[in-house]
Amino acid sequence: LLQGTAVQAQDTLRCEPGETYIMNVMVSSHPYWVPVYQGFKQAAEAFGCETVFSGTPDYDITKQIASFDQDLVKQPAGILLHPMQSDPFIEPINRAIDSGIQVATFAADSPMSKRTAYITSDNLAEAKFAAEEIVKQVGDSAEYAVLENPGQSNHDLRVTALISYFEQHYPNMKLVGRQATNQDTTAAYRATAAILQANPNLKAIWIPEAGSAEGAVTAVLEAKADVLIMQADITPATLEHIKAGNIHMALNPNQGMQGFMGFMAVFLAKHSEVFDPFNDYKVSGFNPVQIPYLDNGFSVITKENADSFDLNVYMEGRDPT
Amino acid sequence: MEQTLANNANDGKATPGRIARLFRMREAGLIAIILVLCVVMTFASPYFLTWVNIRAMVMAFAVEGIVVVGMTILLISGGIDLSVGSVTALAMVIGGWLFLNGVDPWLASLIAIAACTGVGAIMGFFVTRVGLHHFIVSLAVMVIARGICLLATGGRPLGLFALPESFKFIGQGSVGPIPVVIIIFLVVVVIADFLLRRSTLFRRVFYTGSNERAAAYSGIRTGKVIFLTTTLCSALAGVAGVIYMARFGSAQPTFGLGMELNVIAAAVIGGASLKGGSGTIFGAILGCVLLSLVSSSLALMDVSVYWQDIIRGSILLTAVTVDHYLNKKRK
Amino acid sequence: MEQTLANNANDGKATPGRIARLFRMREAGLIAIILVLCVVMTFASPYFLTWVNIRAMVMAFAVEGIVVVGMTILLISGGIDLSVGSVTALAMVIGGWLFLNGVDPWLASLIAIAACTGVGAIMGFFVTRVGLHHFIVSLAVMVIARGICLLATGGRPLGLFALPESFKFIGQGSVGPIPVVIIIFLVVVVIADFLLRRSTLFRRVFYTGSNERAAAYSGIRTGKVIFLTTTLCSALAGVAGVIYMARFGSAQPTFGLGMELNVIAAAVIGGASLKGGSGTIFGAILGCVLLSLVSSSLALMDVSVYWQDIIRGSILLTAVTVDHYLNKKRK
Amino acid sequence: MTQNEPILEVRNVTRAFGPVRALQGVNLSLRRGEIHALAGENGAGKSTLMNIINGILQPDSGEILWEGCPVRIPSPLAAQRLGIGLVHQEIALCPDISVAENIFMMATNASQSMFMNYRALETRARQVLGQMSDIDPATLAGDLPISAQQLVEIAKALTLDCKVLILDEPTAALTSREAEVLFGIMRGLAARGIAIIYISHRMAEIFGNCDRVTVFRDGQYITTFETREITPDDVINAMVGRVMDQLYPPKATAGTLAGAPVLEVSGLGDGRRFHDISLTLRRGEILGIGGLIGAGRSEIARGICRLQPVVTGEIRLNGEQLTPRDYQDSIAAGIVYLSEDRKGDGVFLDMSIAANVSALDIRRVAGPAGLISDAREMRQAADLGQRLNLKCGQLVDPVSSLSGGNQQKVAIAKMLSVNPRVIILDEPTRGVDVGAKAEIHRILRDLANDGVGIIVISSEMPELIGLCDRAVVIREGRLSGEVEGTAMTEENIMRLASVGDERGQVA
Ligand SMILES: Nc1ncnc2c1ncn2[C@@H]1O[C@H](COP(=O)(O)OP(=O)(O)OP(=O)(O)O)[C@@H](O)[C@H]1O
Ligand SMILES: Nc1ncnc2c1ncn2[C@@H]1O[C@H](COP(=O)(O)OP(=O)(O)OP(=O)(O)O)[C@@H](O)[C@H]1O
Ligand SMILES: [Mg+2]
Ligand SMILES: [Mg+2]
Repeated sequence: LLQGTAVQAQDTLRCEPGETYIMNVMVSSHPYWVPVYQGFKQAAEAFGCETVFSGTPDYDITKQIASFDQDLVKQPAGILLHPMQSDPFIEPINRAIDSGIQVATFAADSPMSKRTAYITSDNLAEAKFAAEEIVKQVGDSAEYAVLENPGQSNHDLRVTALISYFEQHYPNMKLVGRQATNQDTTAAYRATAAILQANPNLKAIWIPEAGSAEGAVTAVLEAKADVLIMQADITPATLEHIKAGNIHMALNPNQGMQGFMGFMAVFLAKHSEVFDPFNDYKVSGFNPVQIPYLDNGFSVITKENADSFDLNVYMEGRDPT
Repeated sequence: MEQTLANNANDGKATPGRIARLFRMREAGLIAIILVLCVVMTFASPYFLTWVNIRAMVMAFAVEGIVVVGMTILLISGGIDLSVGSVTALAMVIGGWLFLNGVDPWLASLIAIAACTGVGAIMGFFVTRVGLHHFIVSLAVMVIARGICLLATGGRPLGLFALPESFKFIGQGSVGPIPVVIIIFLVVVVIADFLLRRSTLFRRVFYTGSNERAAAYSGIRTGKVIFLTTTLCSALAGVAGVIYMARFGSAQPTFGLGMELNVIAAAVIGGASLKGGSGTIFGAILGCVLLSLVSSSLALMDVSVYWQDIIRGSILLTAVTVDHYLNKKRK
Repeated sequence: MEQTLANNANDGKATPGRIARLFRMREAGLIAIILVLCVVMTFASPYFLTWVNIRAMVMAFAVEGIVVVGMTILLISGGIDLSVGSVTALAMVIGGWLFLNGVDPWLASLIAIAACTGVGAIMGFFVTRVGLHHFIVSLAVMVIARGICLLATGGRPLGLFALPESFKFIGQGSVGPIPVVIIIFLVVVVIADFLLRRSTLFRRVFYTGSNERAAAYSGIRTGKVIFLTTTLCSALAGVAGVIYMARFGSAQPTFGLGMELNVIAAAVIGGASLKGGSGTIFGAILGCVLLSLVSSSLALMDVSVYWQDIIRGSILLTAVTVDHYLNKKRK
Repeated sequence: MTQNEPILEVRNVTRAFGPVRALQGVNLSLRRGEIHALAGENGAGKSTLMNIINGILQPDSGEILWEGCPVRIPSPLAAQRLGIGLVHQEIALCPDISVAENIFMMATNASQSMFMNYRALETRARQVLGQMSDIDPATLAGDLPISAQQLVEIAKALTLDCKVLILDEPTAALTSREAEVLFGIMRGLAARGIAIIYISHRMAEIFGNCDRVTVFRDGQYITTFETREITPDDVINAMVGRVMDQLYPPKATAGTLAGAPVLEVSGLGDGRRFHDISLTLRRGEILGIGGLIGAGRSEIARGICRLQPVVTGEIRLNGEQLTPRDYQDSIAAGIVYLSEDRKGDGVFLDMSIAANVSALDIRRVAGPAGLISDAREMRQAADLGQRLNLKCGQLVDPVSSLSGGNQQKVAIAKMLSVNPRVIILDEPTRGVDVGAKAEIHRILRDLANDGVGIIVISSEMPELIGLCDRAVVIREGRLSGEVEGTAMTEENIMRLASVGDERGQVA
């Protein structure tokens, strides 16, 4: 009997020839997507499916919607989508699902649409971890600063969650600088230099993305200040700074898991006949595969494990497309 | 040597036929380029010539096209506006914020457009009264308007899912197979194109942009003209913002970053001169079509993202070069 | 009464004294505004008037300032370049890529700068030979150069931590208390300012920008002049890219997004005209100082991010307005 | 109201530009139906006053009376409403717009109708232009040569339904033929009761057409004459403050003319506008080129110095063949050209006077290290300015602050700054006052005597005849004849210019 189900599963959970899954993103040249797409592909290969990487190179919602619409023209089996904004994608996602194309979201969500799943990092968990680590390193009554990128939700969340976590749990932590640097290295350099001037007692700085971290670490080194730098995400340059001890630690989402589970979510939604959950899906007519939220987790990058996080090394011999 | 009037009136060559005129049009080169691209794409991709794809391509520039109309008129008058992206976002944020605070969405939209018009008027004031250059004034306003958007929303997008269907209709509805957005766009374009070619008021825009002093000597209040075109451009950005709001059901404070370059590029590809005095709405819209066509085609063909920018830039450069030669030759 | 020349030659007033000249300088207004801001900041923050802070403020614009020099010269000749941000990134990526592939960093830098110069030459070709406008050509090149950066790196930043100390010195080292970056910047500025005021070659840049036709009728090869200024601007962007590479020890393909607006703004604040024919290096650098001063001050005072843009834009607008009135009055 | 009551009166108007007092209490009184000339040296304040009457500038003090009542004219629009039309000294057309629209810009602006009627516009434009020339109303104004643009400017003013028409040096770029047409139109308008202010430096035009003449000197009102009662010498005397005895310098003697040729042009053609042009310019000679507007004279000149391409022909300078690639080479060889389009090609309006004068060869004011020396640059401008009697504030002031005639002097100073071997001047004394004109003529003659080759293109017949030793005439891009000595008469030149010479050369 056991063997029988396995065979059955193997027969059903396999792609038809030509069955294609698309991963659609904004700012498609951003390196963040690279390991995500690798995970997406690995999962797809396991089930004999084809994949396409699509989206718009621009930071432009209309262009992303246009590229999503064009994906639909090709009638893929499903789309793993990073919606640049949640609400504008409600109508396109619903239209896709109504026409039989499955959609799951990752890293950013469109919760009011009919998408079947949402895979992401838990930014709150990242912020909490960062906060605890800062306290561990500099004590629970120190001055700290943050750089931010207003308008991008995951970056916003990483910053606001850390601030409110401190307010709740470590009221003696004092926020002395809060500057918008919008992922711009030179802007981050300028802002950090000024913060360092205004706050000689600054002990720690939390940066929600890597572009700003590169500028901030340059400013800290130039000022020869003794400030603990914590960042989210990673680039080769900040990785080197971690190895050199200039940046204390980076929290990096598990992009591979995000892509892999993203594929699984779309694929399972497409092949939902293997599910028969205990609910009203048959009567109400929704897809039995419903995953409101799936955490892909994050890695902690320190001096010790940094060698494993060189994206260029990882990508050697792999096809980025 | 001198021709008399009688001679001329009987001279058939003086008024060329309609078809000949079409070929002589400034836009003929651009149309040719677009047609060539379309033919290539039709063979390259089976999806290209589908209604859904065409609809997606037009939808991609329809709302921005309204801003392009305003920008073209402003460029003709000799100005430029870098703030259009921020002002579009401002309209969305103001409209959305008012709606969330209980104002009727139609009224909220009107107020938002009025506010954007006000922003344009302020820019017009600094340009015509104070005497600053459009570039620097609109750059400052671009930063300020973005700041207001961030301040009003705390940097977070406003969810406007609750907008009534009747309002969302202008952004999401269709009349038959044609989306309302495209209809609005076409109406704006046709009216603007007609006015710019035919109305005495808008001809003054050309005069002012071509030679401000000559226009002033002819009794044209050039300050007023520039004030109006500056205001009109912001007002149309406001209209676009409201339509975006209805279309997306949300208001993002960072919306429209970098829109200005896109919009100016479309107008310039379509023949508008940055020195003022020339340009057409029709050409500018063809510029939009070309840009959107290229972007869509690259996506449709699954061209690697890392190649897309290179190809896009090269096509842009090729297109303006070809267009330039075609026009030069015709002269 | 009109003075005749005979009067003039003997008239002591014809060559005003050095101090009087200082007050009459185009830049006097800007200097006054900057001084006022400095005084205010000195009272507002105890950290403002420290060497470390001043050093940080200068460091913040020093490398970009090199690009501003190129842009100012280009603006004077009547051109504009939107591609400087991309070209800066291109220099970083080319230099970094070569270094990672075993080329000596100094040689790699030279090649990177040469490549950027080549990009400028291509733009110059399209502008002077084909006859396209700087705006559209540099827009296309901005996209293409960014594309090359992405293609060469696969979109991933290059980590250049392994650069030898001797090379990093140009970006991170100091001679006494003065960072090398600032020294390079000052050398470029002083040379450029001097040449622009005194050299016969650069005087032609002014003639060309002031009235291209009249320049051609004065025997100036205006095409060559514009070609050179276009190329020089890209070359200086390349130099800036190499310094950034040494300074940040990395090469981001997305570096310098939006840099063009900053750079042009600095030049325009400093008195460069977008119509060509006027502008000074000194003024443009004062423009950089003003922009950097405002940004730093806002950060130093920890002004809320949501207010910063509004304040920044308003100060910018106020500064150019005040400067404009001060200059008008002096006239 | 009687015919003699002034329609427009200017009383005690002053106006200063910074330290320059352009007008110091001037008066002018204009009767209905009269053609009233305004004369004065360059920089006397004529254009300034006209700009005040037209609402472009505001007076510092003084008053303007319109039909006996004081009025304020805040803008050109207000002037237009009163019925004042102005043809500017500096051509101001919209280059990207058709000639027809340019002509009717003012009417379009004032009209109540919402929409353009292009057909009517073109027909009417053709009508107005047809009296003077065959310019196609559909061409863009920017594509026309400067002389045709001047005609459009005049046409523009003629369409106005005005009571006072001001013409500020309208004939500066016109040949006598077009000018005569214009005078005919002016007389017709005057007969209908329209008052005309006519500004010109050409005495013949003033005495041939105007009823009265008012003279300004250095921004001051001097006097008003009835032209019937005086001679040109009286006007000149009032303008300059002394009697100018001789207008043209003596011509070259037969002996000098026997010398070697300086410049030889043979078979020059651009395949388009001019063909098979052969000229010889002898040492010590001033050669004139005559012809109608659009004959191609300017293009020949530009062809000679490679400001535009040529396809056939060769040039010899002092016997040596010359193959310049472009104008810079030509300048290096010593051949320079003064353009007829002063504002477009001649001067850098925003740049200082000194920088304008040095533009042709900036290295001349550079020191040993190749660096520009301000002192040298100033000295150069001061020297040349003094020679040409340039009136200006300071040499660092922009050229835009100069009067039209003084701008022309700057353009000429620029030519002279390089010590050329051959100078080709296209309408050199456009807008230059009588005194300065004589001075320029004298300088040209001195240069010729020193061995510099001089070619003068002029539409002003007396200048051509008075200054040049010999003149060739161009008709439709080809040499149509040559006149010399006593055969240099207006009739001969006009005949060659318009119908060609059936009997062969008028030698
Ligand atoms: N914008 C200005 N700025 C400074 N000075 C000016 C300006 N416009 C005119 N002037 C000066 O005013 C004086 C009178 O100039 P105006 O143009 O009225 O002379 P004009 O009589 O028309 O001379 P022309 O015969 O050369 O045309 C001149 O000295 C001139 O330099
Ligand atoms: N009335 C006109 N309408 C249109 N084009 C004209 C007219 N007159 C001249 N042109 C154009 O001008 C050019 C020739 O002018 P050009 O200046 O060389 O002649 P010119 O003999 O020097 O006349 P001018 O004495 O006015 O300078 C030609 O391209 C001709 O087509
Ligand atoms: Mg004058
Ligand atoms: Mg001519």
